[in-house]
Amino acid sequence: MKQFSYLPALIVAIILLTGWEVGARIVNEMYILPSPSAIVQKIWDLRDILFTVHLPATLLVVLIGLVISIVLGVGLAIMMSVSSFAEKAFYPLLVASQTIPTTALAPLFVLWFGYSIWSKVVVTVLITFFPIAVNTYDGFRSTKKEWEELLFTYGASKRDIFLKLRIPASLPYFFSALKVAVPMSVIGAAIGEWLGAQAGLGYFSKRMMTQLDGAGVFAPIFLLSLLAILFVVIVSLLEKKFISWRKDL
Amino acid sequence: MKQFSYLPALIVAIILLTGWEVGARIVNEMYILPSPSAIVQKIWDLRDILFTVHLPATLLVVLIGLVISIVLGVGLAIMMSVSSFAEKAFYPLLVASQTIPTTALAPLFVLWFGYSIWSKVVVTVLITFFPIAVNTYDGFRSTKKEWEELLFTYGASKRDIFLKLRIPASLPYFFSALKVAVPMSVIGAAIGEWLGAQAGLGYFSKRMMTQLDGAGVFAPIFLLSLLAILFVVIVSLLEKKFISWRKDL
Amino acid sequence: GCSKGTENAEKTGKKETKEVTLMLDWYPNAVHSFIYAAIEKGYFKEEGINVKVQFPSNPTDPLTLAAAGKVTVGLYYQPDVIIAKANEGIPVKSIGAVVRSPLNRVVSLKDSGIASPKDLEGKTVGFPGTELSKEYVKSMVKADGGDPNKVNIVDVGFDLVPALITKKTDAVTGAYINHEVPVLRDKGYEPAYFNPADYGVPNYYELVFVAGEKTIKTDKATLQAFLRGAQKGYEFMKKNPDEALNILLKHEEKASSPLIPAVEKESMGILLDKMEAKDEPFLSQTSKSWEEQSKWLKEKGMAQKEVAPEELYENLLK
Amino acid sequence: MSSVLQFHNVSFSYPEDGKNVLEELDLTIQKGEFVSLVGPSGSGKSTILRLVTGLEKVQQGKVMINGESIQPRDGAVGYMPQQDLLLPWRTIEENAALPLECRGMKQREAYAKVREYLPIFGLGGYERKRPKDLSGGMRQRVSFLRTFLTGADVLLLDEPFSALDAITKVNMQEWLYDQWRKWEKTIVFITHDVEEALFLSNRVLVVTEQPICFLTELTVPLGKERTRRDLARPELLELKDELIGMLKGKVPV
Amino acid sequence: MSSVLQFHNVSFSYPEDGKNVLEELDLTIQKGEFVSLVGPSGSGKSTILRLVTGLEKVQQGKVMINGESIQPRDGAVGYMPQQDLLLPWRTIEENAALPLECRGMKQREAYAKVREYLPIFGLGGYERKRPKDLSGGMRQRVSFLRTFLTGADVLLLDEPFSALDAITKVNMQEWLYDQWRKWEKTIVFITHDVEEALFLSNRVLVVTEQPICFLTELTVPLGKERTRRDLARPELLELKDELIGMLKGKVPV
Ligand SMILES: Nc1ncnc2c1ncn2[C@@H]1O[C@H](COP(=O)(O)OP(=O)(O)OP(=O)(O)O)[C@@H](O)[C@H]1O
Ligand SMILES: Nc1ncnc2c1ncn2[C@@H]1O[C@H](COP(=O)(O)OP(=O)(O)OP(=O)(O)O)[C@@H](O)[C@H]1O
Ligand SMILES: [Mg+2]
Ligand SMILES: [Mg+2]
Repeated sequence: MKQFSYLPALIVAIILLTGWEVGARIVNEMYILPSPSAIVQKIWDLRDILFTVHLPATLLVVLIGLVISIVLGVGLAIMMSVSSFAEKAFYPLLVASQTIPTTALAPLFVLWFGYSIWSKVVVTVLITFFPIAVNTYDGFRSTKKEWEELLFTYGASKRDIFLKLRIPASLPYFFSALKVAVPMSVIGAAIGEWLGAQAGLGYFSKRMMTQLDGAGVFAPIFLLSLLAILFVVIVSLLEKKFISWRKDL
Repeated sequence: MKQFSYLPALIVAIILLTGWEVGARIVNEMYILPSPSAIVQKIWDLRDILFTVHLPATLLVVLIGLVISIVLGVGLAIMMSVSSFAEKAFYPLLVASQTIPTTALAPLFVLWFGYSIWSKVVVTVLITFFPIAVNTYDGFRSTKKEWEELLFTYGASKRDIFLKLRIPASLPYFFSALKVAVPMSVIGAAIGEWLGAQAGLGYFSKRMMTQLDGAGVFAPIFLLSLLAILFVVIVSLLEKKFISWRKDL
Repeated sequence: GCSKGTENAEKTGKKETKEVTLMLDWYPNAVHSFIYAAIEKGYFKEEGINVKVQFPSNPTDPLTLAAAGKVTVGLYYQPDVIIAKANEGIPVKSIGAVVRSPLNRVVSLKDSGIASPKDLEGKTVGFPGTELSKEYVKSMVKADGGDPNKVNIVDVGFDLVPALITKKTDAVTGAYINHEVPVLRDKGYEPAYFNPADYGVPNYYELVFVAGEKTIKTDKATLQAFLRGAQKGYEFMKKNPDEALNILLKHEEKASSPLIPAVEKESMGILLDKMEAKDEPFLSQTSKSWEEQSKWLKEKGMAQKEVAPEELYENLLK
Repeated sequence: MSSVLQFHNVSFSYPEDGKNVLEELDLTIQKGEFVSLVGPSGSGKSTILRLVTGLEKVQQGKVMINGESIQPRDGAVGYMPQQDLLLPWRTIEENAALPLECRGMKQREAYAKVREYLPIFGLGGYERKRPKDLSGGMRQRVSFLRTFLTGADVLLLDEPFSALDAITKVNMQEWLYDQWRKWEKTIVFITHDVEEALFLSNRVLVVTEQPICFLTELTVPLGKERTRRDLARPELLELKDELIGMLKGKVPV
Repeated sequence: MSSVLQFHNVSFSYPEDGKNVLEELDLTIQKGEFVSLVGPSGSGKSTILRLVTGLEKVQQGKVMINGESIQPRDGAVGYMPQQDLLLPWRTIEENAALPLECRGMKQREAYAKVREYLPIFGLGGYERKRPKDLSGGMRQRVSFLRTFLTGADVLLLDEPFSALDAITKVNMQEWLYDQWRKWEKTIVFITHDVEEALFLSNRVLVVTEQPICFLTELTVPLGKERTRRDLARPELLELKDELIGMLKGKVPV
């Protein structure tokens, strides 16, 4: 990744925002197109309920979902990298499963799990499981055959090869996967909340929609984006720390 | 990508399907968990309306969405690879935009575009635009500096370098992007339809949901998956044809 | 999560309180005042239950989740209960009628010039996803001498008012005389509407409490307790409509979904008339009503078969 | 003999690090010469070639070809880089035709011209193959043909054989020597292989100082008719030792 | 001198293509010898080493070390592959400690042992650096130290210097020769570089047939005390020509 100066991006972002603000003031129908300033104002007005009720609810879904995805995804990746039968059995299914519009199944999860947190966690897991499993698995496979052979000649056990070779080699892949999965997990949580929830930013946004409160619709979406950005930043920092040996970092 | 034998995957798939069928018959509440056989039966029963009305409607959304995404995505990629200002201005925004839960904005698109095809096309484009733009751009950047320099010494113009170097070099990236974007476009179309439509597989699924017809919910989802698979196969064939020069194909 | 605060704060009962989840038909409004009053006044607690209120994300959730046992009680519409039972065999029963006549209206904006159902020909009508409201529109257009196939009907989910005022649809059905209509007025639009009952649709219970058959079998006592609590809430609401309304308004204020007091007040007036009738107290249901509906729906082809009233409702409070 | 390539008082530094790579360098190469450039890694050999191609611009002094200043991208010299840099999506003939296409020749014409030369370069019958189907030596030959087809009289070869195995390398060296004699081009050749330099060149230029202010020059006492055996002559062995000595002094261990 | 490594009547083919790479090969290497293995690309040199390491299994015959049959993965030999294959996420000391760790030594002990040897191998002060921060020659030395730390008496080196530039290569050759004399290991060394083979070895084994039924053997007429100058002796030049001749005959152009 090249190092960018962020100034031009900032300028364009400001131009876009200004355009939006002006456009919104011209259209002047807040429930169709709220202005950015109105959205910020709304976040401030609703800060209490947003930050103490809905943000924590979503955060919980995202965290539980991510943890489950990571456990299952990495687990499956390990299984596939250890057993060639598991690889042959699951990899094609995993890829094929990506064509299933899982979000369309979400209403069923509501039937199964009710409006509890689990219907949302399932959507989140279904969305984020795939990139984590596949990327981590590709990471395990990325170890050069020559490395493995070399370790074999040193008398290394399968466990040695796994611990000393596959795991470190797969870390960069794992982190890339995480950086993709994190925004997806936020989106998944929002969709899930949207389809059946009693709290959460996605739920709140939907509710504001029925009240014709345009700024209220956008305010939680804005927070969702911030949440995703925050998570990505955290992952990037962890990445920097753990794979500083990479040439390109 | 390794070459897999598909037998183990087939076996696991059959086991899963059988388990589902048996499970569904035990639960015996079709609106909660329809059995695969009931779903297939449903597709057959509804073949007329599914294949003549809803499938074409979704197909249209997917195709229009993909074409727009490709045009805009490749266009932006070209812009960024030609102008370093455009690159600095748009690339960070593009990446940041991925954290916006666009699907959560979908109800607003309905307000903006009505129940016409465009509200769904917008969702599809928003979902698929990013992978196409970023991957194609990475493809353009993937040309070795040495290649460019060599062509310079041959007296090549910027146009030559673009046509003879960047475009062919970016093709593999473009096709990978397409393979990611295609299932996403189907999912996007389904989400869009689900939020407001008069036809389409997503709409149909939702309607069946309100009628508590479990098999009817799954039938169009099954077709959506088939649609995605079909598209991926088409893209793979095109890929084989166009980038047969790759060592690993 | 709106009921969380109250429920936790008052967990002082000596005996084991039973958790009951109630899923409303929509977001809270005047029609739900008696429930919030019962919670606030501790009527449910007296019955040894603890009621948690949920709002549906999908119009059909109160029925399906009650059937699947994911909520104890749901608020739903009588004709839709019959259709779900007849066509899909969904295991639910009605356990009490809450609103005894239709609130549902076909609403348009006055300046669109729709005076009767016939005028809907060639127009777009939004419906909230429940199959029945769609069929009602068709049946009304037909009864008025129009061609139902010329009406373009689209699913707008819960966003009835937005669809109407952004002109995405010319009219909406599923809108309530006691909610959407006053809300439109409040926002400065002049609504025009007509009543299904005027176009051949027989009287029906707009809202009933539904519970899954399994719940009815295994948890009858809890349901009875719930109904008793609801009854007490209703009595309170009847006597102190303003206070009951205030409880609701305050509750919604806290959830940042403030209701418009004037609207809800108007609504309350309309509602109180419809929640009990002569000889038919609050929550009571008559076999006749279920039979008639079932027959009419079968006649109109909306239900695949007639269903016996015993399979449709049960009066748990004798 | 007339001078084809001249450096007059050339100084150059990469803007990124600032310190001079070349400093007031003078250098003349005659028409038809085969000159090798040897020196430690990072000493600036490639930089010299890049200045001639116009890929880098001199900051002081002049680089002249046939008495005229270098214009960037005028295709006056043929540059052959270290890796073969064949485009994987192009067939052999399409790859070889690249410089012709870049000069604006029609594709059809260009391919026809390429096909004339393919057999001469030992590539007959391979026109439709892709680079991945060729051996390292053959790819180097395609790369050389491509450089040749630039039509330039001066060919700059930057370690063209360093990636080849020893035996293929020997074969390619003999082949290149034959080509040079046949086409009478002027060749500047960078290598790390001392034997290669001695076997191929008229003159060997050695980088002994950094920044480069001058190049130590060794003339190879062999005529045009030479064989590998000649490298075993005492005077050449001595030259070789001298060369290795010069280079070893410069290499940090 | 006793024989350390023996091939008795060994035949081998890769299951994937079936045709024999080795056919009834007999080979004996004595303790303390430095033996080079040269031959055309693809002729089976690496295969011979892989059989000794146990990475491939003989299909007929026996490979013996110190009179015992090879057991896979018993770490009886130290194998140094062509690329340095250092793990990029490990520091120099962690890389060098790999064979010790794989034999079950505690990390702390292993690092301590590595640190003893780092200065001897000219790597003092680099223990905490990562491979990316080292030059090619230094990485080769880490790789050699790692091979050395397997503790094996027989070291198998597969083209260890082929990726180095000429000058670094010369330095590494001299360094390796010193190491061999110092530690008195038995070394089998694959190379494509004829001079390298002659400079380093007691014996050069040349692959002249495919499949390999026997290896043509050339003894290098030099003692332990040798310098690069010795390569210029007439008998060595003759040997070199003979060697190149043998190899060239085998290489398809
Ligand atoms: N693009 C560049 N930007 C900045 N510095 C450079 C660049 N290219 C080369 N250098 C520096 O200029 C000096 C000379 O580099 P050059 O590539 O000419 O050396 P060389 O003699 O060709 O080395 P080698 O034998 O390794 O190819 C080196 O110190 C190098 O680090
Ligand atoms: N894993 C393998 N599977 C199948 N065939 C192989 C494998 N490895 C090598 N071969 C084949 O065995 C033969 C000998 O290969 P080997 O690697 O031993 O040659 P080499 O002499 O080391 O060549 P080089 O000098 O290029 O390294 C070749 O024909 C090669 O194609
Ligand atoms: Mg160079
Ligand atoms: Mg080999």
